[in-house]
Amino acid sequence: MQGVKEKAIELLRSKSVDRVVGWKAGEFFYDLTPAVFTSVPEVEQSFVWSVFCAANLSKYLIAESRRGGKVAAFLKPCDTYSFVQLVKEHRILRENVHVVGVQCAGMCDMETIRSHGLSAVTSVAEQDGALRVETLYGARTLDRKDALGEKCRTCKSKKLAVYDELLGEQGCDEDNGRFLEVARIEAMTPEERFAFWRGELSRCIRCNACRNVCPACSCETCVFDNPDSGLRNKAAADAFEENLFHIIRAFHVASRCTDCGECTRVCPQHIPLHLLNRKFIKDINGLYGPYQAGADFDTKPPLMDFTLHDPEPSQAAVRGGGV
Amino acid sequence: MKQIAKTELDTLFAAITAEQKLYIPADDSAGQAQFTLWRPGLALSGRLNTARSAKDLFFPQVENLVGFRMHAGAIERVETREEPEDFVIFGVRACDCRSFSILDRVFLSEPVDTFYQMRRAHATVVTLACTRPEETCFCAAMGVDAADPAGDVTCWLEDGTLLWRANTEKGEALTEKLPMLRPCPADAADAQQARTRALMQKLPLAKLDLSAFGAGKTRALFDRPEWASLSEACLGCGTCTFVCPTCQCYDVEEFRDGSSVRRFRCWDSCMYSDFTKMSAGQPRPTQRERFRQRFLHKLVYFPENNDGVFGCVGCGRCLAKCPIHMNIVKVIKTLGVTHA
Amino acid sequence: MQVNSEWKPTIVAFCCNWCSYAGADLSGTNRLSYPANVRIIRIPCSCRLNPMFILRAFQRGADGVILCGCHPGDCRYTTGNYYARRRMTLLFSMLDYLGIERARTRVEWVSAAEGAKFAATMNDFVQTVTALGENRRLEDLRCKA
Amino acid sequence: MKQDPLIPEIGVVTDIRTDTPDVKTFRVVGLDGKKPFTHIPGQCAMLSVPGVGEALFSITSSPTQTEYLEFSIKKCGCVTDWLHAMEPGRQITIRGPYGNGFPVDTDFAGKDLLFIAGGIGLAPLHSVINYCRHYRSRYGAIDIVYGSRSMEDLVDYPEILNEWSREDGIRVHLTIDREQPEWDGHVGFVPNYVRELAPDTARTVVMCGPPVMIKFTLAALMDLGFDRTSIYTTMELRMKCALGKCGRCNIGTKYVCKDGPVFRFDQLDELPDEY
Amino acid sequence: MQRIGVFVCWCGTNIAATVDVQAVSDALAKEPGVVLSANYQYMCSQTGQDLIETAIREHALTGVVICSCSPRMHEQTFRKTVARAGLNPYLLEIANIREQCSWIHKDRAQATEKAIILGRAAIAKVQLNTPLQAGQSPVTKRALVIGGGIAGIQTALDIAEAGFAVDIVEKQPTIGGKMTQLDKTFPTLDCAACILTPKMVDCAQNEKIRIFSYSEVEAVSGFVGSFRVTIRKKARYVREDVCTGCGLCTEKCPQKKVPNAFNLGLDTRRAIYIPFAQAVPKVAVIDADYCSMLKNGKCGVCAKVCAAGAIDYTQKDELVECEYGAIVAATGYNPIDLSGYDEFAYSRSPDVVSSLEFERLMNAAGPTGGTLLRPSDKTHPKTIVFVQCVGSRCSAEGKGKTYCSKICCMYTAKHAMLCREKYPDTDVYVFYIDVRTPGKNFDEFYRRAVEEYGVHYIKGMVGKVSPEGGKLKVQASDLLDGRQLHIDADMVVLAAAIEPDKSARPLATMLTASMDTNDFFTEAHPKLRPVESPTAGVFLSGCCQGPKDIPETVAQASAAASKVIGLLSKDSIVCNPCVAQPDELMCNGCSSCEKVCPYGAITYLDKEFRGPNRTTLLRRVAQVNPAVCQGCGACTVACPSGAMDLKGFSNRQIMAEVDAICR
Repeated sequence: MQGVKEKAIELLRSKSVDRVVGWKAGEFFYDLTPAVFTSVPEVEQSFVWSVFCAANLSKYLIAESRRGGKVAAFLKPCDTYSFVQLVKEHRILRENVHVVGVQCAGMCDMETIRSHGLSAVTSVAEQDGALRVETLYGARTLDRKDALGEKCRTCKSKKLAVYDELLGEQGCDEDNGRFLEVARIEAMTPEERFAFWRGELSRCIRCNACRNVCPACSCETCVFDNPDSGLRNKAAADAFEENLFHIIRAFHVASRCTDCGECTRVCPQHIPLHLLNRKFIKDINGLYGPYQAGADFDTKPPLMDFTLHDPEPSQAAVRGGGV
Repeated sequence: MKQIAKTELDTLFAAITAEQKLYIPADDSAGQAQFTLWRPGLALSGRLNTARSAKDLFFPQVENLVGFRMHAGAIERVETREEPEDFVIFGVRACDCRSFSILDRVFLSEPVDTFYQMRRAHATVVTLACTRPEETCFCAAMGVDAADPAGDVTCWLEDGTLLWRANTEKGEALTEKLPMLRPCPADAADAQQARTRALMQKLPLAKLDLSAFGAGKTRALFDRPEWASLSEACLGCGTCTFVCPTCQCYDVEEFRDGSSVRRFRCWDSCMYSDFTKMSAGQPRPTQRERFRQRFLHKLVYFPENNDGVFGCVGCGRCLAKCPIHMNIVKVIKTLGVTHA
Repeated sequence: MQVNSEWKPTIVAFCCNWCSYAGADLSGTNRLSYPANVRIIRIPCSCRLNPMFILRAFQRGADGVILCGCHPGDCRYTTGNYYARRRMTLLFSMLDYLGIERARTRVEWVSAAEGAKFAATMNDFVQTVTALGENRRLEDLRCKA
Repeated sequence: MKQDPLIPEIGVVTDIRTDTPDVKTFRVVGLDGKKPFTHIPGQCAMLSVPGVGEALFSITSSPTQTEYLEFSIKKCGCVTDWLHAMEPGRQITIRGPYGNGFPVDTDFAGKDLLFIAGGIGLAPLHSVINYCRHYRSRYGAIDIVYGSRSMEDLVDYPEILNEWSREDGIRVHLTIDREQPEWDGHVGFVPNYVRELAPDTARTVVMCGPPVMIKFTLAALMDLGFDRTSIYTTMELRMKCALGKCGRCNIGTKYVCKDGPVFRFDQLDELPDEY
Repeated sequence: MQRIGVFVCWCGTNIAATVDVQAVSDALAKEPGVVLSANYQYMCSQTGQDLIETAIREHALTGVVICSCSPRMHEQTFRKTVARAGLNPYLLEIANIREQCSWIHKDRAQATEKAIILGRAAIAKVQLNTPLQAGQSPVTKRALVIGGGIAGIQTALDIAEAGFAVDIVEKQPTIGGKMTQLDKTFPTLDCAACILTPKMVDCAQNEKIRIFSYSEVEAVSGFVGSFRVTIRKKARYVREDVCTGCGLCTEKCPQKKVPNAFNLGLDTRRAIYIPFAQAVPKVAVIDADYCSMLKNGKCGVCAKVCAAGAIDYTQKDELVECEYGAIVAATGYNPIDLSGYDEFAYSRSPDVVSSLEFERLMNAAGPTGGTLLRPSDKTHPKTIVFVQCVGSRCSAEGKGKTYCSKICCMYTAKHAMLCREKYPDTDVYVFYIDVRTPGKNFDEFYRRAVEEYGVHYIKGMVGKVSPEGGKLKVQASDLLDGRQLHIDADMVVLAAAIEPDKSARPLATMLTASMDTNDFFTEAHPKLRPVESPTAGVFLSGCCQGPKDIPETVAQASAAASKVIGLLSKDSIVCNPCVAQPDELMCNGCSSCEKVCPYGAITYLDKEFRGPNRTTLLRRVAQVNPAVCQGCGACTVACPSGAMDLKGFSNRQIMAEVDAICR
């Protein structure tokens, strides 16, 4: 996408905003860091828009929108849902944010590229829809889709939920089979499911990256950090402790999670945490009708709503699971 | 120097397992290498290094310290410590091996941490020289020779052959029990070492300049304004800390079930907002202070208290794993530029 | 019951103060028995039941957890059990998804007048959980030893 | 194998004395009825109530007290709440001693001493003062400036009144923040009182109290012409291990639990401002 | 550290027979924080309570656990006990070892073990109890009665009699309800109108009573002592304050073909009408569905003839908001819709009528002027068949109601008797399943019908009614004789089951009052609190709570009134202190709690907080109105950060109980 950096410069130069939240160049071509830019030279020097801008900038706006003045943020379609959800929860002050929507063709993920056995990668270049990956030990060409992060492979929508101005075209909802993996697990026997999740969750090191990156986990104090909650524990202890953490976390964000996929992207242990959130989303869609958190500013989240004839818990597995 | 064909690794591992526990880097279900208890059929990972560092085997994420049973006003102390079996940890890279000496400086200095000491005593460290470093590696800058790691035994994997050199008594003792290792020329690894060293020089971070850091640099670095921008995107998670082979901050917590209490130690992170929180206040109130603490500790405080040794081994895990790609290299490069 | 006569599961029953807790009292008044390993915790309304409590119970060694509340439409607080119904539906589905036996968790609507239903429900639930055996998938190992 | 330093011993609380509405003094012995360990004035110990928590407290009793250890503890938080509700005879856990302590036998020897304390800040000084009283001949004149919010908040008031004040060569200067009907002593904040007293700048100063008091008293002492190298204080930060390993209590390169808690102000000046 | 006292009650042998109370008190004595553990025969007795009081004082207890009967039984008693000893009454927990232990378990060892565990849980909880202060909230000294039938009228009159203001909301244009449509009343056969209309007039004339006729309750908020009710006064297009009730308009209105609802559609009325002669208020109302002026803007006759100038075609529904201290539901009943009862040919023959229609046909003010005529051909019926239990006492799977409608046996006897008295030449058959006559002079009344008036009572069910050649062929079985009967009847009267008025369900939702599956309001206790709803400040009067005859209705109406009077005579009421409380430091201001609060008790405030490094942060935080919060706890679970907690049932308290139970 052309024009992202230029837009940042234009916004700052015209003084229509005081700050711009974007991505800053790193040591390599891929290690971009979310950053706040306050001057045109800063942007010219280190602002980057590339296929490695996977980070969801919405959560930073909780603080940035309260810092005084106007802040511009570049939000990809998936990020806009988090943004709307946070505005809805009164976390982001909408009036202080200028949302520049940026259409997106999916972001590459270095861990995914490495998972193809590529190491010491020195550059990645787009070439006729494919990616040319140069490493210290030779070069290889990857299909673009093979380099995408999980969240982009199963992108739910290219439609921006909100923007003040848009770079690129407004897109529409996509079906990239984001529930297929959930359905695959649902189809397992309980023993297989248990084994699957034990295998995945036992790798958890309780680094809290999933929680701290999650836009829905924006609590002032997390229950797991609060000594009075009775749940405080920072240790990834035997068996159930990490299950408890992830179940409670998934439940706390249920019906507020926009499925932005950041939890899985940042997990250093490659735990497919999105499969927990997506299970809730799939169940909610199946049991209470389709709902996309952050798609609009007014709909009540399904867990804060009810109808007189909701299915009974005993029917949950049958109807929600859809096995 | 000894050797064994790579195809016979299983025999070697089986022989070690016959004597004691053996941990090797093996791929987990997500395709990342992790130190895993060897069992027949478990293959050595082809990855450069494990996702979690080797410190886990000496300083586990959670360990019980002691238990208490409460009886109406009286306390009974319950021993929970278990003496570990001897174990071999195979395939430790040079950087991680260096991290043990850093951890030793913390845990084996007076008063000695006997839990750590015990595990160290029971372990035989078999290192494996690197041949294909990652772009994130900067061990050379930290004075580590990836081609010649330390450890009780040093190994090189070269053209289908594993070269084996015992460095210590412990290493010799292990070697003696492994008759399948056959003698080979002492210079068998030289060629590989030369290649690796050359390769290390070509890495993007090979020339990392650390001259601005080390003992005595607190005043020069503490109030640098760059801390604010460096830390502004930091999520305050513990990823860097937990994958770091030298981070060793811990917390002591208790688990109670009404009548008995178990006191355990678990990893903690100086990046966490509650790390230094007290009822009276918080000496490191924002992420800026916490972030500064972590990097100054590795780059200034630790060297100052430990003969100039940096608290970083250049393994590059934090470069690969930080959710927002902020890391020690960026800190070094940013603060390494002195103001005009 | 033929299953393992020695072992008795620990059952935690969360009961709404206004209906099921009174229903439990009524089953007591009518001397309708159910196993002694059912232990009731009084909550003001089924909507007070935080999923945390259920997980905590399992973590601490409960083998089955049941929530009893007012029949939908009869909530003392009008809407509480409707929220509880959605929460529990999703939670149970998630537990199922994680491979935790669904039969260890249950929601039953029992009114203050349904002493017999309360006892019958508890008898049935205990039987079900007994058949499943000890809860191992959600227990925190630190509680043992 | 040697006992790990993180693993505490069981102690018995044999006596609990109520000093002020929110300070109590706890007498602790080991299970064998003897003093759990020997210490230097200014050192601390980790006390814990299993299931509630562990916390670091300065040892109030003097090393010269051979029977037991004493801790004056202000009620503020989980562990202290629990201790305050405790009855004599109950058991707790104890490990220590920790920290460097005051240089009572080196730097202090032969010096005229000025102790300045505010509120519960008297607790760590109490040990030093009684040590100096015990080895009275080794030290010069001793002046004690002690202030608190009110008369009721003066810790160890009877001991101060009946023992310290009556001893030759010891002068006690008490002050309280606000007038009180039964009080005929000095009224005012400690820093101002120190200015009024204008002590001899050759004295070695030992100071402990709330941060505000420390800040202003230090300024007063500087104005009076004191040297920072002769002023000592003792610090408190969050601690878990007390062994210099858990990584919490460092200020720059120094660990309060191991390198402190006693610092000279010139030493503190060397450290980054993070406390 | 807490100082907890444990008191184990024997409850005579109720507990002690199956639970080893000594073992329980010994075991609980060892629990952390317990400084005293005692047991006694009857803790609730004076001696028992004294024991507790003394112990609290002597041992300076900070918490009390009583292992006894259900807290639903004696929690209040013991709270008072504890309070008398100077301890906050909420520092008490009760372990239910009777209803939920000794009474259900036979094995002494098991029951004892369970009692210990329940005691332990209570101890674990009481460790975390905090003193709670019940707040006070003022009482608005005005009551609202919803429904102006005999129940509502009686309740309103009694409340007004005690000197309190009371409003009646009646959805019909007149108060009076079903009783106005009745002819005679059993068992005395006095005229319904004669005894009812004076009461209606009393209502109209009582200055403490305001009548909102042709009005409905639109919304209810608030809580006991201060309900806020929005009343919709439907447009009647006639100015109530001006209309004299002369009735001229109702004679001149050209639209004559409007089914007369008062006579159940058995005759017609005009588009502008006064329901009946004794209506209160006696004010005309325009039926907008039929008025051509309102529909097409053409006509205006009524306005022309009205000397008072009361007609106002532009009138709109009006919303009135009032405050009340108490609300009485008196929404009454209706006969069920019989159109589904095809076997009785109700829809096919006008001569098959419901009992209420029969009342109108017998009534002097009815469509036939009191002469019993068949609706089809206006002839005197010679053979009349009464069918009882139509839609009552049905199986759960069937289309009717499972309950007995209670009044049908008696009014059918009345109808049969009146028929025979007025028209001795008629044959009257009554088909019944059982005849239920438990009431003062009821059975005598029924026996007179059979014995003196010669009504044919036949135990059996009518299988089919077929209209054939002006007759109704009734097929029935006589269960006593075991034979099939075929009766050629001129008229069939169906004793339709009665059901709660359709307005009751939405009203219950507004009032947060609970209902049973039949939509009857649930009483707070079926025996001991029969006129109160479980929702504080909401009372029940008449058939909305269950089928009743007139004397019972009036009795209940007066009972409800006395409860209301009791409430209104207080200046303030004590609130439930177990309410939600947010921890502002943890609150995200996300509004999750507000979304699930059924009482609107949660609001938000932008508040300044101290941030790191001497900064100030403005944060949106939740505030709970403790007088409005009822303590359900829905918000505590909706809150993701755990900032919202419930006093008396806090997260930590419940988890402590869980831990103690699972230990």
